[in-house]
Amino acid sequence: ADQKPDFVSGGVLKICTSGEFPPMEYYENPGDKDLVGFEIDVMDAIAKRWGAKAEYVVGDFKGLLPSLDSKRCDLVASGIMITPARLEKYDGIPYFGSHVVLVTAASDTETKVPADVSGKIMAIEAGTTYEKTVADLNAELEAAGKEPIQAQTYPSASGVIEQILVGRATATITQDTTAAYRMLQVPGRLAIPYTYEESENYGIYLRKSDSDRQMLKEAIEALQASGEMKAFLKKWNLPETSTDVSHDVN
Amino acid sequence: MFQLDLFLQAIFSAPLFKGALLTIGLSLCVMAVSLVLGMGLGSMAGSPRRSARWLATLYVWLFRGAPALLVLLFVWNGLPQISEIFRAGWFTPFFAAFLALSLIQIAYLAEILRSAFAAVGHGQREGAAALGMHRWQIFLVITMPQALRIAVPALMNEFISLLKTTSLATVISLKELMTVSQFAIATSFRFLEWYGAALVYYLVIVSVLTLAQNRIEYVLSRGYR
Amino acid sequence: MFQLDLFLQAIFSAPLFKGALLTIGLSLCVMAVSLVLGMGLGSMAGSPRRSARWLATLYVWLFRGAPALLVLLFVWNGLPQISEIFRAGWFTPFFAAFLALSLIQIAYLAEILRSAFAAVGHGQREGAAALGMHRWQIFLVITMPQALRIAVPALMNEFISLLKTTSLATVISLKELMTVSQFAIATSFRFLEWYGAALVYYLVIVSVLTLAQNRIEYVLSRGYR
Amino acid sequence: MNTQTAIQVAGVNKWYGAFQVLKGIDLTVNKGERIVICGPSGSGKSTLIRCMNRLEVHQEGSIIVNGVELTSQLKRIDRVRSDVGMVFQHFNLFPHLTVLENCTVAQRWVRKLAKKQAVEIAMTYLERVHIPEKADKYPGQLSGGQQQRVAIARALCMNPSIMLFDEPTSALDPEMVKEVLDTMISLAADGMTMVCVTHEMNFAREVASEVVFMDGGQIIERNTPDILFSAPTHERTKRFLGKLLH
Amino acid sequence: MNTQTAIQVAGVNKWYGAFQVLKGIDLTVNKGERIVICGPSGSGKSTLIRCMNRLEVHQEGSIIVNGVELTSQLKRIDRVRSDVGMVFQHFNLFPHLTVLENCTVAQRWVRKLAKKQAVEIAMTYLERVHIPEKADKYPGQLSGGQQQRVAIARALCMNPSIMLFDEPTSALDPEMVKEVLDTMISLAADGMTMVCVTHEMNFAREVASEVVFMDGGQIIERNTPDILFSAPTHERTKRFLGKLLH
Ligand SMILES: Nc1ncnc2c1ncn2[C@@H]1O[C@H](COP(=O)(O)OP(=O)(O)OP(=O)(O)O)[C@@H](O)[C@H]1O
Ligand SMILES: Nc1ncnc2c1ncn2[C@@H]1O[C@H](COP(=O)(O)OP(=O)(O)OP(=O)(O)O)[C@@H](O)[C@H]1O
Ligand SMILES: [Mg+2]
Ligand SMILES: [Mg+2]
Repeated sequence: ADQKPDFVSGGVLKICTSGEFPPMEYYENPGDKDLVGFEIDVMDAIAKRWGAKAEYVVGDFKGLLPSLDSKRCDLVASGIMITPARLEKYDGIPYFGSHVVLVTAASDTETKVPADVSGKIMAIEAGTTYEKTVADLNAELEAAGKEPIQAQTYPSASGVIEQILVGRATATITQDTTAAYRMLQVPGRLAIPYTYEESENYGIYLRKSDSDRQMLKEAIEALQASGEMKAFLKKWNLPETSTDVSHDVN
Repeated sequence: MFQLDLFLQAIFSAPLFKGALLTIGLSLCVMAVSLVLGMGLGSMAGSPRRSARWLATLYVWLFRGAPALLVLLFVWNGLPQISEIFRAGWFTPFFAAFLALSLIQIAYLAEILRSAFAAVGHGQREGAAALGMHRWQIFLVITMPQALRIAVPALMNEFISLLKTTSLATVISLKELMTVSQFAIATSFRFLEWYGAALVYYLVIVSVLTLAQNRIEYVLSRGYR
Repeated sequence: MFQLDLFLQAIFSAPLFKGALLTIGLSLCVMAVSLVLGMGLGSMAGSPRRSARWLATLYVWLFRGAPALLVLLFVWNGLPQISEIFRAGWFTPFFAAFLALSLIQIAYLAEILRSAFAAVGHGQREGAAALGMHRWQIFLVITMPQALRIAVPALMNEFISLLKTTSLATVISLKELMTVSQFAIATSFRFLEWYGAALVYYLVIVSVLTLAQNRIEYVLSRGYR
Repeated sequence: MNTQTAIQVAGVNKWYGAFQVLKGIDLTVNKGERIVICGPSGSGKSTLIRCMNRLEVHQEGSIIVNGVELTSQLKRIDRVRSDVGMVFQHFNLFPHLTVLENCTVAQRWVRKLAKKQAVEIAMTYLERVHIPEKADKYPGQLSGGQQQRVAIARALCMNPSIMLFDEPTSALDPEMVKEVLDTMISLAADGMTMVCVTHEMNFAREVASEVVFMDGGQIIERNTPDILFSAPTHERTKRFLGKLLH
Repeated sequence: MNTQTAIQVAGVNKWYGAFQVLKGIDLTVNKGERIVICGPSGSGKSTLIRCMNRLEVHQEGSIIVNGVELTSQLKRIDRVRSDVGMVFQHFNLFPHLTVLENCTVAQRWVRKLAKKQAVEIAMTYLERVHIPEKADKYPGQLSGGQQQRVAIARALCMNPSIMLFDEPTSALDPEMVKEVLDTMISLAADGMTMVCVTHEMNFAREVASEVVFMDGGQIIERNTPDILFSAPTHERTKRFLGKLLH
């Protein structure tokens, strides 16, 4: 077997997660005991490599990283973004690149790029940066003398997708993970005609320790190499290039 | 901690003001329509015909029972799946919210009005009937003013509740008062200032309504002092 | 599209059931306390003392005006900053929600009861007073039963509204009926099944309440048929 | 049926639950007649008079008023009622309207009179019952006798051809009884048909063309006042009239 | 003040807004006296009698009942009221209680009697006014006269030492008037103090120790019935009594 970090003792690997980010990690039904999701599969596999069993500590998203300090858990995996600010206090390994995508109805053959939504309705989740994305696009459309997009905001991600299924909204902007998940749930009814350039990286955090970080990185790379990672991506309907990201920071 | 300038800025910001206008406009429309139809339903509930009573009871049961959120979602997401016409341009979020909230409000108002009508003694209706007045004349001139006197505070309760309930319409993308402040807080994290501003708006609206209520009660209770 | 087994599973799932229990429990506690205190406030509003009337009016204005969300947040996040005692273990989310919702409910019920008391004619109070009955005896035995007959439908309206309003307590981490179903939907995307299940719960609760209301109205209106 | 018949009550039975309040009532009132109904408390006088404009529904028998049979058809009933005035035992004034409004509301809505005209008619009758100065007061601000007078004025304002009075002088003092009596005599002279429940025997003697004595939901005896008062046939009537202290 | 004085009204003035309804009323009622108050409708009779147990508040003057002055102190007023019975002109029965409950509720709450005892007393009085069979009915199911009798029974159940009657026989037929009159005579014989507003002159003649004639908020004349009826001093009294048809 591989080398394993010190904290994997007693055959248990404790992982903090928020458990409410499908398809990365979530409960399939309320009251379920076990989490499921892409990231859960990945963490289970890593634990297995280290000859341990993954144990999930579910908590509020904002309190996840501090849980490392209090040693309530040893890893944080919760679709959490790798940012320089966080890396100052903790070690983190990016392993998943998420893109912003345009989602339309599968039957819609006209909408290819965001600008095609001009004059039509776009549903977006309230309080997200996508609102700004649409506002910028509208400025461009206006400059080009086209009709602006009519943005409707909804309080939840699921509410947004519902608008496309209802046939009211032409498109929405969301993360590819969310889109993948919803496409899994309503097969054949949604499509992703356009993927934005910029991406953000999700990763796994741990307490600062060069050796532990190294071992975690190796474990991830091993999964990638063995093809297990690809199998998980396929299982969760995620783009198969998602995990093709650099595992080093800066 | 509490920044007065931010608070004032919030109060006078265009989105909050627009949100307030939306809240007031929507509530007024819903209330106006519900009062008329609730009155109809309320007197149906006191009708001698069993089928009419039964229908009224069923309606009240269903729409007092169904949470506003679900009715809103049903109207906004469900109706377009039932018929083509609800996908047209006129079926705006405002109209959908108006429809959904009216359906509910009618049920609540009907209950209040039913009991207020019942509280007006038989003698009043008999007195008017003996003068040859028709049913709807009796209703309009004799029963209703006396019933309203009793019902106004409860009706105003429902109006004020409605003001608050419109905030649920955020699920169908309507940006009213409370939604606007919550969005503002999500980005700025200034709880106190934005919620404070929203509170000021609500209190001002409710003050106006309370004054109106006092006035109406005063006028309607002239014969009872 | 609609999957019956999922729907049944949702209905019989433990979290939804627990959520419903929470909703019912919280609403019952709030309603019980508010009825008693609302009655006090309602009769204060009809008191001959100007200061009492003024105080009652102020209370009603403030707590009908303030949105439930803000009162909840104030009680849960604000009170612990004001005094040490609200940081203790007994100050649970349930208790905070109970406190906040009661503060509001009292205002609404007081208004309803005030007008119901006023609707009972002077003659009744005079008749009882002339028999030597004390003020609170008159209130308890003569005025209240007659006022309740008029007020019950409006009171039940407020009770049912309260059931729905408890869902706001999600902001202070209480997982009641509607919150549970919304969480379930966020992950499972099964709108119809989960909202359907929640609707069934609400309708069952409201059915029970409606039956209770009918019964109470029947008993209280015995002398008026 | 004779066109001279104003009210024809035939074989009317009425029950409140199991309690039979009217038992086979037959009574014909011709146009211009003044019938006084008397009898002990609870004998069904109010019920009978209230059946005559269908404020109460009778279960058996027929009641025909001004040639129209009273059934559940609202149209017909409204037609009958607009020509039949009623003064209630409990007055049934509208507490939210002033005395003047009480007297004008039906004139305006039913007779469709102009406001000015309605007010003028109302004031005439209010003067006749001596309370023009209370026109702008509300019923709750009046004494019992004043309320009763408003009730009388309100009914007369509608200019009905038939008047039903249910103890119209019960709350009045002797002076006012005399006034109301005079008013009714002049109405009688104008040919108005009247049915009046009252225990003012002097009143019956002066105004009534016939007196009907009721007991236990039945009409025991019917005759001209002179004969009924001086020589009642039935034992029950004798006993009742014997209690008259006058 | 004499201990023999039951009610002493001295210099009482009362206004409704600008309208003065009582003008300098002075009236002393000794224990065991039966005072009849009569006068035209609207003269202030009901108002005066209602002031005597402070259902109305007088603005000037003093009213002393059973040695207790009526002020705004609730404790005192309750004490006075529990010993003063009242029959209202509009009955004021409790519509949500049965006839029996109407008669027992105050006995149970004020006199603190056991249920059985209260019911027994109530039934005694209901029998006396001839409606024991209506005990389980609600006031809304009674005829006007039956309601009035319940109101009388309800007041008597409290076993008061003073009774205030406001037109207690207005809705009654002659037979019942006689019954109620007999009841009151026997109460009078037991030494009960009574103040009674009525226009039953025979009643006044048989029961009253004194008759008070009111008009326009003033006491015009006060005397024994014999003298007042046969030889009234004032012009106004003469005119009023002259209208008596009897
Ligand atoms: N709603 C009702 N339910 C049951 N019984 C009733 C109802 N209304 C009246 N009654 C009964 O019917 C009988 C007749 O009542 P009605 O009012 O006609 O009497 P009345 O002759 O007018 O008496 P009074 O002279 O006292 O007014 C009474 O015994 C009364 O108790
Ligand atoms: N609440 C009130 N506001 C204004 N005026 C009132 C009010 N109550 C009574 N009045 C007036 O006071 C006067 C006296 O009323 P009261 O009831 O004492 O008369 P009453 O002598 O009992 O007459 P009745 O024989 O008709 O019952 C009446 O003119 C009446 O209009
Ligand atoms: Mg009667
Ligand atoms: Mg009076």
